[in-house]
Amino acid sequence: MKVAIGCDHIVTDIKNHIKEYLENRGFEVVDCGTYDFERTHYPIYGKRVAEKVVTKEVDLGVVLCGTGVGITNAVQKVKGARCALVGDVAAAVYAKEELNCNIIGVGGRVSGIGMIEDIMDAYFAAEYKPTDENKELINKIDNLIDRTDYIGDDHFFDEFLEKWDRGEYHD
Amino acid sequence: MKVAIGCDHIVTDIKNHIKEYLENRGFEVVDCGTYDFERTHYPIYGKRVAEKVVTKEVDLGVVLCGTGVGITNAVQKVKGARCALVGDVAAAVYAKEELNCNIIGVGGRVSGIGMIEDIMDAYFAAEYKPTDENKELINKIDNLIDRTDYIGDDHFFDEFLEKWDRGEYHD
Amino acid sequence: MKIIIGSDKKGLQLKDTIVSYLKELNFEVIDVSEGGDKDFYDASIKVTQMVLEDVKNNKGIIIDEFGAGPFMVADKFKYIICAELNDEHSAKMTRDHNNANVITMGSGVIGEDVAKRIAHRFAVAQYSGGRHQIRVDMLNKMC
Amino acid sequence: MKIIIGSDKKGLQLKDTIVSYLKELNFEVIDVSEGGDKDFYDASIKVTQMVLEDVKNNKGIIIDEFGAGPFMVADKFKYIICAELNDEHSAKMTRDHNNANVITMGSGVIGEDVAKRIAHRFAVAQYSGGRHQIRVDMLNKMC
Repeated sequence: MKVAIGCDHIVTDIKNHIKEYLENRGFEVVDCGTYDFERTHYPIYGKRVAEKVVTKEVDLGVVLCGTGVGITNAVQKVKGARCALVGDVAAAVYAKEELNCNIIGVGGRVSGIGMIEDIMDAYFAAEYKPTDENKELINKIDNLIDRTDYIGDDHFFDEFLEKWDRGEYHD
Repeated sequence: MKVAIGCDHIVTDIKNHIKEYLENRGFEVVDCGTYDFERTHYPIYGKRVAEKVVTKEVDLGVVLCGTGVGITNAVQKVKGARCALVGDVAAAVYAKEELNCNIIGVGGRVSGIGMIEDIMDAYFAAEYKPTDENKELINKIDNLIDRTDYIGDDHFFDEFLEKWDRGEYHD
Repeated sequence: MKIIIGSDKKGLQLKDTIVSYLKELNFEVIDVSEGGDKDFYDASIKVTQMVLEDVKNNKGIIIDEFGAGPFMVADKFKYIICAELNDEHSAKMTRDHNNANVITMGSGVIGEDVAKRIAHRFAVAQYSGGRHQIRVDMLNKMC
Repeated sequence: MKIIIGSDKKGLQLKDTIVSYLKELNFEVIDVSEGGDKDFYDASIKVTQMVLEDVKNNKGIIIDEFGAGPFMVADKFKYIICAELNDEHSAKMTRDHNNANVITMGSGVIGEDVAKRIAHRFAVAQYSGGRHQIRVDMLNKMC
């Protein structure tokens, strides 16, 4: 099992913990960053993880930020990504079994580390159970996005990063 | 506002974070331990926090362990303690408003730090709303325990700690 | 500001509770799934499209059993920022920081009291903009 | 092993769901609150007393709107170790580590799917004893 993982700077320590937890299960983990606590932007890492999943470079993905909301949004905007943001085992299992969820999201400031470990166990143990009904739903979801041109484009966000560097985004 | 706080060795770092969070709100926090990550036993710290609350040495208490279950049990076994173990704001507010909950418990490996901060905000902001009905319930709960002889007895658990030191508890 | 709300049959009871609750609080609520839609896909499309009619002002809530399906659908639309919510903390943060305009909840996951608090926090929360806008700009350039 | 289950009126619907679910899984379930008790206090006393009749084997589940009231009641009894549960992780840990013999859940806090998973994990979990016994001995000496 090859898993891509990504986070923002709020929860890098928790990402590192999950990485180690999954490696101890024998998974190969591709760490898409961020790697430290310096302020950065969750779409960069969500996009990277989703792209590795939809191009089949890895099997599945794990993403987290403070609430999980920001990074799972970046994930979902990639064609073929089917992400669930969960705080419990029940939704994680449902998303995998019924919707073949390929990227699981958690909130590092919402769920504790024991809960997150349980979610990981349940998500990776669950298997997609195809039915005509859920295949049609998955197909409809995947077809909601046409564009694929930004997949693999590492400079897609450059215009905003330049604007950031010029100090044009401020509180 | 004077608050007693206690934890076991699994979540000492999270306890320290909550202590600082409450101090930043202007509360005086009495740290009942544990103070490090050396293996210890949650009943010691739950009992200490509950005793400070029921003897009015402090106004309210906060306790945590991995799930919160162990330490809240020690708290509840003290006459006059009314503890709730919560993972959401709704139950924290209810417990304070309706049952005048005097010690709030959280699971440090269950809830993330942002969630815990929100629970603290809600719990300390909520006020008990007395009614004839809930006064009677509270009275019935408080009268379920008669014994008060172990309140303030710091050697109450010595027999078990000696047994532990003799190696009689082992996996 | 209008709050558009929809559900499938499994989310119907919780959706009706949230509709009544938000109306009591004097929000303008539009229920697009009276009786409950056939599946989460149909409910999600209806809510999302109505939110997109005035995306800066409208907010959407979609309820099914787990919240995951509606999240997968709604979030595929450009300018929709959707949050699959299980807790009150995220409900506050998600409009403030993420500028989320749609949330999803699962009736099988959270209880009515928690769901009401989530809906209320989402309904009143304001986007704080500032440094957060770079991330919103990034999301809005995608798909 | 018997599972004794009770609720007040607000927990009735979830309690009935859990009773049916555990029976389907072939657990021996005793419902002490058919139709729902007047308040959480009465339901909690009934469950707790029946668990105490065979405290090493019986397990109890008490449901009301928030889980907090039943927890305050049940846990005041010597030899009762009660867990107020909101999540599946704690449900597994609490029998394993804490030897909990009663759990409480709030129908307003958690949804049906999460509640079923909690009930199932609690029903099958075994106490692991060992180093954990010192803490259980300490709790059992109190009150």
